[in-house]
Amino acid sequence: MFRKILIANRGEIAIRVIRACRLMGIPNVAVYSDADRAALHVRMADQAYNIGPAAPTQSYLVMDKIIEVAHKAGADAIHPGYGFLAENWQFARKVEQAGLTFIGPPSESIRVLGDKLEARKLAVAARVPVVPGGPVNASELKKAEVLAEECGYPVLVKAVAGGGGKGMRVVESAAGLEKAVASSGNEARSAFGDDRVFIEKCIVRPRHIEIQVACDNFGNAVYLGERECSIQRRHQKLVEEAPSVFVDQDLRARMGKVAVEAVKAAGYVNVGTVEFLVDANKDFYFLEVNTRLQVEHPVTELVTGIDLVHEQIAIAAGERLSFTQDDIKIQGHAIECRICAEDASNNFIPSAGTVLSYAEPSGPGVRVDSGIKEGSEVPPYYDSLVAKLITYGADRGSAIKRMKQALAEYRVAGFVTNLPFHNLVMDTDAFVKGDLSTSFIQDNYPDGVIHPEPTQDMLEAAAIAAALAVYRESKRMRQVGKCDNKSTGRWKQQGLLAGVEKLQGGSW
Amino acid sequence: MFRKILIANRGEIAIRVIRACRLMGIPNVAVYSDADRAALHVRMADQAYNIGPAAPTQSYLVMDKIIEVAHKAGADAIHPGYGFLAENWQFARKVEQAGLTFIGPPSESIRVLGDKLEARKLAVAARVPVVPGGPVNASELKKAEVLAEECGYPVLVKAVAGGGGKGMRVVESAAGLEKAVASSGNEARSAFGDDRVFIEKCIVRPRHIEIQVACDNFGNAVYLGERECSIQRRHQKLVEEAPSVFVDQDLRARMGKVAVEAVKAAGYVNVGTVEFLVDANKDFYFLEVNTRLQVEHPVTELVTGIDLVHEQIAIAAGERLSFTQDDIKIQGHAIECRICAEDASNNFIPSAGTVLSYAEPSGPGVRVDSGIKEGSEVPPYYDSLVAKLITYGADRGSAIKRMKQALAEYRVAGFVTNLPFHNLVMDTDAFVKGDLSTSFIQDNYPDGVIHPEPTQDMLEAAAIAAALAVYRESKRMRQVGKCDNKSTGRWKQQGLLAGVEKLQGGSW
Amino acid sequence: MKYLVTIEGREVAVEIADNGEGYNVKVNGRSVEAEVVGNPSSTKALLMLDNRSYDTEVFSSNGDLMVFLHGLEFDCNVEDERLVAIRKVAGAAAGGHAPELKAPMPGLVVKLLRQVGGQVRKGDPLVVVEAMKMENELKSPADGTIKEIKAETGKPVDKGTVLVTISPPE
Amino acid sequence: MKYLVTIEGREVAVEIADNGEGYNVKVNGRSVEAEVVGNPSSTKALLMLDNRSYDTEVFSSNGDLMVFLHGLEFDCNVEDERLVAIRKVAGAAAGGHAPELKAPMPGLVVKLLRQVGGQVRKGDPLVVVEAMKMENELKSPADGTIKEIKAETGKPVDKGTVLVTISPPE
Repeated sequence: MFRKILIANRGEIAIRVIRACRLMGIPNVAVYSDADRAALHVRMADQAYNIGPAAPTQSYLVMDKIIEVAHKAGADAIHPGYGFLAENWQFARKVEQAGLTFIGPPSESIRVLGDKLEARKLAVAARVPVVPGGPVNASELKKAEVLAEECGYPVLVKAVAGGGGKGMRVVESAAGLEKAVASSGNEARSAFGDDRVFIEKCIVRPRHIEIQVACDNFGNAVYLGERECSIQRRHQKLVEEAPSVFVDQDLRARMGKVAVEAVKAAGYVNVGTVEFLVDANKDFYFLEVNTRLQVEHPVTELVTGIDLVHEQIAIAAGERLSFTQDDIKIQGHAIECRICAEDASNNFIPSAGTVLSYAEPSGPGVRVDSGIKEGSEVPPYYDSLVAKLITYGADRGSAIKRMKQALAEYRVAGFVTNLPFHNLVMDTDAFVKGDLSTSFIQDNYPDGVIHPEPTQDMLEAAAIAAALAVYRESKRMRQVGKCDNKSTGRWKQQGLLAGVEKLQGGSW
Repeated sequence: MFRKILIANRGEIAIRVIRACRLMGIPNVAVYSDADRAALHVRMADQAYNIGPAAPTQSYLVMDKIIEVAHKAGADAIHPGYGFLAENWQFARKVEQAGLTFIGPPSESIRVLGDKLEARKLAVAARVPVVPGGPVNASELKKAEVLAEECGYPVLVKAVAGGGGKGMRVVESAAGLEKAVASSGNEARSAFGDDRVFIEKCIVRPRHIEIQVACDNFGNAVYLGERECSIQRRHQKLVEEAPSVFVDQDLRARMGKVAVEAVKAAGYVNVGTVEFLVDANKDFYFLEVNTRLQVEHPVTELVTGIDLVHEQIAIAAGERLSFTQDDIKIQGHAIECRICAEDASNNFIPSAGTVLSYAEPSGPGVRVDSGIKEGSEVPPYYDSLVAKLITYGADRGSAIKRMKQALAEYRVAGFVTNLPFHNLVMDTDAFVKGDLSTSFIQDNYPDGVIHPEPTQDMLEAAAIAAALAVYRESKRMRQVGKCDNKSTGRWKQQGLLAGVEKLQGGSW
Repeated sequence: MKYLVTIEGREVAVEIADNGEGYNVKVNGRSVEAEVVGNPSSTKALLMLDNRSYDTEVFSSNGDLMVFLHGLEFDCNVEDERLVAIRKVAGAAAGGHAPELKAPMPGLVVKLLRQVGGQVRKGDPLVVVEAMKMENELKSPADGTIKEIKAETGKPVDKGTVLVTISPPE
Repeated sequence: MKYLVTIEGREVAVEIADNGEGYNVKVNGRSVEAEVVGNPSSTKALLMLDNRSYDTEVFSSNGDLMVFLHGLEFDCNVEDERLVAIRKVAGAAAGGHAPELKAPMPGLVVKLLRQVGGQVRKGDPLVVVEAMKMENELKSPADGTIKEIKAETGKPVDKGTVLVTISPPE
């Protein structure tokens, strides 16, 4: 097993890996940017090294610096988390070349699967169903038209390079194709220096369903059921669950087998996720392979009882999978809400700030993977995800009810969160019925996300709380002398200072 | 379903029931004594009523007052939690007579099973194995001698009335019997007004293993596996787990069937627990039936996926069990540590105080059922249990490792806790091997519980933290003017005031 | 003491009298039995209203109060009767100040979409701020006329900086 | 500045110098690179010692400091070099004061088990206090001679009340 693991990440996922290290008795090393000096992952790690200024390009993305720290701290393995360098094959290769273990797949698997065209070729060769389509140069309009015709409208036009839905366009009919190809090509050229675009059949109102796989170095490969991640904004997931209401045992087995074939074809080792689009007829199409731990891995952990981060580390250390396909039983239902610093009612605009007050829900069926606590900073430089709230129940209904209860117990003050959005989703008929698609948000909140009006009862209680605070404070002030340290109007003081001052000055 | 449920309890169990009510959409009402005015269960409840002074006999034990509040608040059911009135058949009867539902078994079942002699008779009639023995009057020494001889020494002498091990004595040979019977009889007379004593065979180094059962009003009765609760002090459990390493599938089925027979014989409805002593030969002996929810119910919830409080409420509302015996599968392993305000290294002396700082562990496989948060009071009037930490893993080894990790993350300042004791247990060979018995603490810590010495590294870090605190504070004081509200030496101030002042004066 | 609380665009009249043990509270004229548990110097207080339990936390922010209650956040403006009277004489809007668009996060102002004097409706985009690698359209908090634009293109802004103020419609 | 920290019965010498960015710390003469993250007025501070992370919380309690670290609690007495010198001249015991038995919880003193002048060993029961419906034997915190018994039978005591003081053995 490893001597020491360096965690090349921040926030909740760094803490998730720290906990896995603790479980396995492996010392761990955190890294942090200047903005994260007091961050929770630094507090929880055994050791921590500063790796530069706040901007990711000067800290969390600086490969050589991270490898240098690994050497300095005596780490022999690096866990990349998700995001940042997690799917960067060059980083994985550098780690390998430095004589360290990259806790993830071989760099070559990352490279192949990270290239959309290569990954697609590989999938086709492994008889994995793919969305009809292909690449063209942005200038070859004729070729594009033929291709689009073959796929059948509506089609999707997107950059070959890059990812995450950048410059993606839906074209409803032949009339719109030229403009879409030109603009996608332009954007792709300026963003990636490669103006090739990919044209593919647009699957209408698809579900986003992904299969978790795990492969060891001995040729064992197992699928661990699916996750449904259809609720997205800006192509980023917000709510995930396992299992999917849409997937029966037969479909699960078929998708699972295909997923295993797909990763095997790429020489894949470690845990990974094969993403599919599934249409209303339960036909499924290969989307891509995420060659890392997913944000939403906890829902799979809860329904399978398997600790995926533990498994990642064990596989990377050369151990065999601790389970076979037959051992995998899906039990109960788990839902994850990504708690983000963003205002869902205002087009999901990100927020930032100091955590003035923080209380996590707890109790039966509730798991919180958080990157913050009271007093933490949410810096404006990184992803808006601050925590994940996961609930588990014997069935989907209980998991939803537990989520509602847990959301009501969750208190975050200091910046805007999407807690009210999740509350709204849990109350939305389509969600409760399991009627999901990647256009869930547009379909169900066509006028934008509008949080429900608070009840009159709540409004009055809040008004009374505010008035009482003022009343009690003014009374207190009248009783306080001019220069009395012990009972100086702290609340008033706070009223005059900014909210942040509160924590800096008085969080004892 | 019920219109509204009143919870006749406090602390973590009141909160556990509040959460179950939330899950089921049932409004809830808390009650509180003067000492619990600001308690967490009051904060979390929909409504709350004061029921009197701090002393339990003037608040949580006053049956009529509680029933009156139930009427006033419009509750139609009462959940008693555990302790206080939970196993008081007269309270259950009063609740029934008041036209309300007692969320628990019928008062008659409580009465029968609460009477040791009647319960034993019932068990014998139902062919449940019992420990050989019987009752005698304290004055009938001859009869006592014959009985003890029949049982075989060592024997146990205890009061027929009462419970919880009061006045219990082990007699190694005939020579010690007279004295033991006399003192037990005396104590029993002064405590319960009944000097009958019970003499029974003393099972040497037994394990305490109990079976969770659930019965509905339609004759369905199911056992939900066992819990091992051998680690006890003063006959109170400290660490519990499910399943027991000692129980195989065959023994589980045999004990389960016997447990179901035992409660059926008492006309039992609702969830309950049948306690057994199990000797080294895996022979088991009926101990008693706990006619209520157990403190340690979460371990069963984690390995079966069944929400026992939900089940309690549903059964009381006249619903059928939501599962059959065949549905019950034991998956994984769960351990519970009772977090108590007590000093294990000083003979488990209870502590009390204000929670100055509080941080719960979280993350995968960790559940916390807590009755406190930062700022809470732990009053000296009630049970020392303040929270329960429960971990879950695929196997016992992972559950233990998670527990160690979670214990390290748990921070409670303001009073002494038994967190270090639990840490010690998790590191004790006998525990790791599963070599448990009710004399675990005496056997493994014969010189009392001695917490391991901190490492030199930790001592030095703590010393540096203390010196730096003094250094920085003195520097700050030098910079501060004589009458400057904004930067008055708060830390110093706090140094002069008592610890409690800190929270009263400045917990913003 | 009588207070006028402006909360979520609505006005709630709250009257408070200390009765020694607790408070006699009238909300919009209706009597409520109120008890507050918690030190006056703490932001956290447990409010018992007719035996209903409300676990509240109140922060002060730029003269207004933020009330946290059951996971929801309410911005409140509290005026005592004296202030209300003065304001009414002056004919000013409730809440004591004109609606403002504030930066919800630190960022860079990249575009101003409207000009002073323009009519806007609640939800109209006014300013684009780049933050967290995204361009974010900030929207008008109220109907009215743009009174002042404090934001400048190309300038960084802190969280809470007032970017635009709006005069309510006559 | 040089400090002598008495912790868990051991003495640790800590020398601190502010270097502007962090602190140069020597512990028992050995140099340590130290960084403290957190406001001086807060009880909570993240301590980085040679890149090792220690999340600490320091409370003051009756003149001593309580340090919480990785779930453990340490009682510390901190003296600066001036105080140490004065004490050494006076020949007093380390830690600044005689060992004391304090009430760990509020309760009622029901029995005094020893008398002034008696020799005691660490762990010997000295006083019985009834609390939480149990009789609790409180034990001597140190070896020595009983100097003073402040507890009185039948009297209630608060948490932290000094019940007995011990003179260390010569």
